Amino acid sequence: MLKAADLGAIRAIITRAKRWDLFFAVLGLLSLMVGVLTFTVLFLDMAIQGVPRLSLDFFTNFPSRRAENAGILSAWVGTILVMLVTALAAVPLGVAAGVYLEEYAPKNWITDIIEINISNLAGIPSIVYGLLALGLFVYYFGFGQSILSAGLTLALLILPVIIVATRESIRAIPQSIHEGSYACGATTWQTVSDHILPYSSAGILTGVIIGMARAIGETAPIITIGALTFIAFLPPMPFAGDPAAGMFEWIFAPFTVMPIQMFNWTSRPEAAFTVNAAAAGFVLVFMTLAMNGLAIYLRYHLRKNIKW
Amino acid sequence: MTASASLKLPVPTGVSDRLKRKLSRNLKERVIESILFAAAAFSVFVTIAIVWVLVKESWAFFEHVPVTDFLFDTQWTPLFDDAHYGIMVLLSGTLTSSGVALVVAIPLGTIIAIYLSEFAGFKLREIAKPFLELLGGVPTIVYGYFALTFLTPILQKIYPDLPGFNLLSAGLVMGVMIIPYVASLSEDAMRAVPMSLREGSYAMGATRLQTALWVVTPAATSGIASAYILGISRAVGETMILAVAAGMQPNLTFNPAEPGATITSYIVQVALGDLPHGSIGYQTIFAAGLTLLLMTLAFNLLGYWLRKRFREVY
Amino acid sequence: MQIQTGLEAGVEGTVLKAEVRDLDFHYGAFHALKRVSMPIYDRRVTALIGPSGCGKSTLLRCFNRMHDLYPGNRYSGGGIVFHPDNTNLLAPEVDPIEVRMRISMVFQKPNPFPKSIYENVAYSLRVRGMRNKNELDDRVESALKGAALWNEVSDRLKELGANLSGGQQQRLCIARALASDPEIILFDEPTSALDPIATASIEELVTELKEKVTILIVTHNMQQAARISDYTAYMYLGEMVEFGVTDQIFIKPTKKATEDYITGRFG
Amino acid sequence: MQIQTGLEAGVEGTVLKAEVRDLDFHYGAFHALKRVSMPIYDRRVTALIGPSGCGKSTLLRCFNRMHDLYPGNRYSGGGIVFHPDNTNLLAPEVDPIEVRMRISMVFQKPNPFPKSIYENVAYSLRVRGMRNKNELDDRVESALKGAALWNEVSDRLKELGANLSGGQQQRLCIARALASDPEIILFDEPTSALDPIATASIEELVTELKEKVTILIVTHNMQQAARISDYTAYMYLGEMVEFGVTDQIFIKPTKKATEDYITGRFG
Amino acid sequence: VKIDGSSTVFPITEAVAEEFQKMKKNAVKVTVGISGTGGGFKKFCRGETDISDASRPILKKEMEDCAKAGIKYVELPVAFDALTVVINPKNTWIKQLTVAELKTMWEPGAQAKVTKWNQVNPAWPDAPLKLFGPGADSGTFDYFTEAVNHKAKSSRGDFTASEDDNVLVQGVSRDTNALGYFGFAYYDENKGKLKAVPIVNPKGKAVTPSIEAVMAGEYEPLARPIFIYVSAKSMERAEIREFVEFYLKQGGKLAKEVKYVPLADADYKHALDNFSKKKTGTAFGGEAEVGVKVADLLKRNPKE
Ligand SMILES: Nc1ncnc2c1ncn2[C@@H]1O[C@H](COP(=O)(O)OP(=O)(O)OP(=O)(O)O)[C@@H](O)[C@H]1O
Ligand SMILES: Nc1ncnc2c1ncn2[C@@H]1O[C@H](COP(=O)(O)OP(=O)(O)OP(=O)(O)O)[C@@H](O)[C@H]1O
Ligand SMILES: [Mg+2]
Ligand SMILES: [Mg+2]
Repeated sequence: MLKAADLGAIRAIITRAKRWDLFFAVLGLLSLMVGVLTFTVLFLDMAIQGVPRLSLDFFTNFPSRRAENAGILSAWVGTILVMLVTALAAVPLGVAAGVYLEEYAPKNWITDIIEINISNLAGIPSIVYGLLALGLFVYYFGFGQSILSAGLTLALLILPVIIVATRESIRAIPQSIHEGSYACGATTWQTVSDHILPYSSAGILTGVIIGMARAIGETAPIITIGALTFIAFLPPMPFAGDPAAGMFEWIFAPFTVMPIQMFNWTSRPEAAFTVNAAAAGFVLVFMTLAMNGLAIYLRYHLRKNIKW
Repeated sequence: MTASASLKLPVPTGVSDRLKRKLSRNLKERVIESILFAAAAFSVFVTIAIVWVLVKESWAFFEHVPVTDFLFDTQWTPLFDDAHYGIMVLLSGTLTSSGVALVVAIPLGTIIAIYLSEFAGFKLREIAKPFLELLGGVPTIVYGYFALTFLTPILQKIYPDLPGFNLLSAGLVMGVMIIPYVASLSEDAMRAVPMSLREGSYAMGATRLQTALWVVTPAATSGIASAYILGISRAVGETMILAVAAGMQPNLTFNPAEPGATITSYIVQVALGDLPHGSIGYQTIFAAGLTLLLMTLAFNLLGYWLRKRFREVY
Repeated sequence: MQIQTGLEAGVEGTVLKAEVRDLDFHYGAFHALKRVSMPIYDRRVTALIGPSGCGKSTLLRCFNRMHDLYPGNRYSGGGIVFHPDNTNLLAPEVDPIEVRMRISMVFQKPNPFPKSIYENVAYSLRVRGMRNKNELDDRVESALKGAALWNEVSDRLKELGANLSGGQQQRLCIARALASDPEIILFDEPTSALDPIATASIEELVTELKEKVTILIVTHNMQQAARISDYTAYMYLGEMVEFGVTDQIFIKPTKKATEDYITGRFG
Repeated sequence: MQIQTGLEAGVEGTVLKAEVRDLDFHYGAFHALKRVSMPIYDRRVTALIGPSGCGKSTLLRCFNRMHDLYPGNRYSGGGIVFHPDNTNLLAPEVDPIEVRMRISMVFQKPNPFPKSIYENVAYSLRVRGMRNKNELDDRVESALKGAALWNEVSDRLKELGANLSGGQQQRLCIARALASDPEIILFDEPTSALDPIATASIEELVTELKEKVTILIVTHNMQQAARISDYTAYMYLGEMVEFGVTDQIFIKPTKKATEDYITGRFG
Repeated sequence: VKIDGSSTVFPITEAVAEEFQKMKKNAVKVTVGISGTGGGFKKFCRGETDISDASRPILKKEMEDCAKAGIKYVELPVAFDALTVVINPKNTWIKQLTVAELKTMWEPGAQAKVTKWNQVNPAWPDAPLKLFGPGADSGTFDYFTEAVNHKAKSSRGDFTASEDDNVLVQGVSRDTNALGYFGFAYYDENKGKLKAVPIVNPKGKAVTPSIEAVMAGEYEPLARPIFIYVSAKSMERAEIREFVEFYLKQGGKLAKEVKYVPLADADYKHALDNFSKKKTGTAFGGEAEVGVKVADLLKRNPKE
């Protein structure tokens, strides 16, 4: 039984321990602030420089040697198209790989290699992907410096992110749902297509968006495959123009993207281009922000209908 | 029919039609499985392709430059008249800048992870995490200029001898950029630790901090290790921040207050430069790329080993 | 194992639906079922009792080949003979999917799919390729009626299954299992996550269901076994200790071990 | 609730360690405990029984303020008076950490920390700021002895706690709870995840422990309650239906509801 | 019209492309990339581009590649780039520099030895010497080393290098003890932050870089011509011919607008003449040269 003296000692220990608790809570908040403040400063800095430059013209003009006429039309269209290719390539591939590893893969050395390999791919520097893409897509497959090459390069880059996100969200589905489905007589594929994919779609989508948010700002690999910097026309619209463009002609079109445009502008001598770069950077960060916002929205609202 | 009688019978070997495997269904399942397997195996193909491209080009390089020079020379001047190919020089830049970045990212990332998972309320966590992830989504070139034009001048006020280009400020900014990777993944790992362990600790009279440091963190070791490894890989592979802010001066130093070049910044530099392709100077980027690949490979294998070794035991 | 001698007397007029014969099962290196044998009588309720970890769930899950889902599990001897096909359910040539279509299962924790109530029940029909809307509607309705849930949910079929109460969810899972007209339904502690009132409704349902379908139920709760089952099997450490008519097992077990367990001297 | 009249007779020479008085508890809007009252006698085993969801765990977890860990939980009336301090454990000014240092808990599923066996037991001492190696060694040893685990693990103290078998893990958790000399130990279905042999060893241990410490145990298993407890409380739907000396509760309960439950007519 | 190559030539080509497209009402599509001179030639010699921007003449290796692929080309100088040596405005001790002094600072032997200003000239202060310059992979670097150290790519290695001249501007403008060199356009835009050093030309006259001085041929030896290479095969296409002609007619004006130094009018005419005669090959023979007059270049008989 505790004596009064013991109780006093224990109280002293508790008080001391709680002081550390408080200290750490403050430390944690401060650390969080480092991240948050850096982002805020960065964002404000860019906004202050760039926002006054934003106008409708900035979005509808092609690049120009005159900073005040220069716009990001080809860049944002290029970015969106490249992202489209990236998503179209990476999502099916990544989701299929994730599903295989979670639902089908037997536990053997082949699976082990694939697993190590995927976590390894996630750590390969983006510039190395650029080198690969240059050799493989641009030359070996002969896609040239096209939207297709760029999209595929970024797809490779975000493939591990999507695979991991897919696996994580599949793992979040309780085993009891799997068993419930199999117990109804469903085949593996029926289980996957009727349950696994629908229920994990929110998580997969979040992963895709986070991956895309990373890809959208990538400069180095796109530079190595040779994105253009001056391009004053848009890729052909499907079936438009004369002679009519094919459905997919645009994927072989030359292109530029936002980060490349920024990169080019920051290296120009005229100060006015720096402002353009800041404005483009602002638009780019805003796009990322919007994508992240979308991810959060999806996380909340798609999961609303999923309860176990 | 009596149970005891029937139970002595052997198990029949025939299979009734209604229970037999259905060929068409099996075939469809097999085809789908093969397609999915191909998707998973594709990642292996990508790795092989990367290695193939890098090795093919480096091969020509190593025909001209002995591997020993590459590994042990203390100068990196491949594009100069008096060419030296000591990868150590670039490696030192890479290691120093990554070191600085990790000194920022690992403690801050871990503290943030612990804070979010063990201290912060649900609301704060749900707001803070996506916000942190934004830090990972900012184009790195923006960070580069931030380091050069914002952070370096501030650092120079504190430390006047600091050159305008240095590994320090690039490394610090890189560290901030990596925080979300470390924090977010570590936090996931910590939240995966079952509540029962936390309850066990609190039931002993532990405080939040004691629970976090003595129970949750050790239980999440393997997840945290993966987060660190990913952070390290990111730091080692980061390109644009260093290309802009670190000075691109091949410099065999481990002093972050000096300018330096890293493997990645060297690769973009040359990829954009005026060198003739196929020249030795140009092939250096593949040799450098291969070095980088081997490095990240080593880190990731280490991570894999750590995960196996410290697999969560709860 | 010895089949209790008094058994034959109690089973006049009953037909065998399945027989477990000398079944061995391994989880990796762990020998979870050791030469287990028991009969399953058609349209009767058979209860599996025994202390935790004795292998009740393991045995139950052999019936619908649930163990096939996980690597390392091995049916390592003997088999389960299914009647009237006279086929060993565990034979490799047997399609586990066909088995599961004929032998349904209800789990310990209600596990409705995060779909509408209607879709939950319709699912076991859809996997059988049924597409006809009217037929689906009819079958869903009759399954829900069979699970004594129709009155409560007929006007909210589009709602999520998860919005039901625990007992309703479990009845929904029973409806799902019933929808495809199975020959056997397996229950693995179906009421252990439920409150007493919901438990009572499930027990009542089980008693009604045995008119149409054979039932195998695992339970921790001996009172429950006594209330609802016709036959009871007592397992211990992976072995079948005793099988018999429920009343006899509870009143006059032949084995000392069974008696100890039932009287609460141990377990 | 009514304290059974026969009670006083059976408790001569016993001392009150704590009293639950008109306790109300809410999970958010859900009223989980409704004006619950009961005494806890010093160095006796008190068992809490009742059907699933009746609030046994909820009541138990009030004793060491576990509910404080989750937002939305509310001690909404009454309290738990702790003797001899004569303080209400649930008062906001009482430090939950201090409460937990004096009232230990053992959980349903063994939850050893991912540390060595030694560190698992030493943990509750380290939390109290004990750093002296010799003293720690002594206290760890005596706690492991108290939990009847010392013989099995004395030569492998550096091994991970998770490497032990389930029953050993649970005894490790008991040793952990014992190490800091608590005044009350709370057990929440400590054997429900264990096999019968491990269960028997834990039960034996509980019986030994009551020489030194007050024990409050939740169990689903009425046989277990009957075997090990001195007092039994029967709860139903958040209310305390009946409290009394165990033998009396099991042989001659005053309430019809209790009798129904105990005889298995329901639950 | 597909153009790729040096980032130094990019601003002029971009300006020309912009105006040309405007004139053609977007009927002709022109793209300009910046893969660097080397990257540009690689694509050019594979037949992927019509025109290659180059900040240096084509080199032997690249000539071989082109020959192998059967690509013939016309070499056309389009403007000058004046390498400007800059110092911090607070630097009071430098009034002019000779090539010899630059050599003392930049030669390979200076590495780690010449680290103070007074080691170059005892009259200068005992302050650290901080050097900035473009990366060793750039044409600018090649030209500067050739002009100052008389051997391309021969330079000390311990200076701060950057591909991005703005980065160099930042560096020099922040450090009183700094000296750097880069293209004239960057100096011109940052006149407030930097000071250009007059360079003593071979005739002994200190010349401050300016458009006039370069055009007059006085800013020596640091003014270099920059080129475009036009594929002979592409020249069969009318829009390419039109584009190049437009380039040579309007290029001078546009070059000035983007802060480059135009050639003399006569040289543009001469170039146009060479172009219409399809004089394929290079006037350099696969090696860089310093200090040649453009007019002379254009008169040479190109080799392939
Ligand atoms: N997936 C598995 N891998 C290895 N061993 C297992 C696995 N599942 C169960 N076991 C072991 O097999 C034995 C029988 O388990 P089973 O789940 O059949 O018991 P049970 O009688 O259903 O118990 P309970 O009443 O607790 O559900 C136990 O010792 C258990 O530890
Ligand atoms: N965190 C929670 N939030 C909301 N309701 C809860 C929570 N935990 C328990 N409940 C509800 O409180 C009631 C009492 O739960 P409690 O866990 O105390 O029951 P129990 O008697 O321990 O049951 P069991 O025998 O199943 O462990 C139940 O109806 C349960 O659904
Ligand atoms: Mg079970
Ligand atoms: Mg409980």
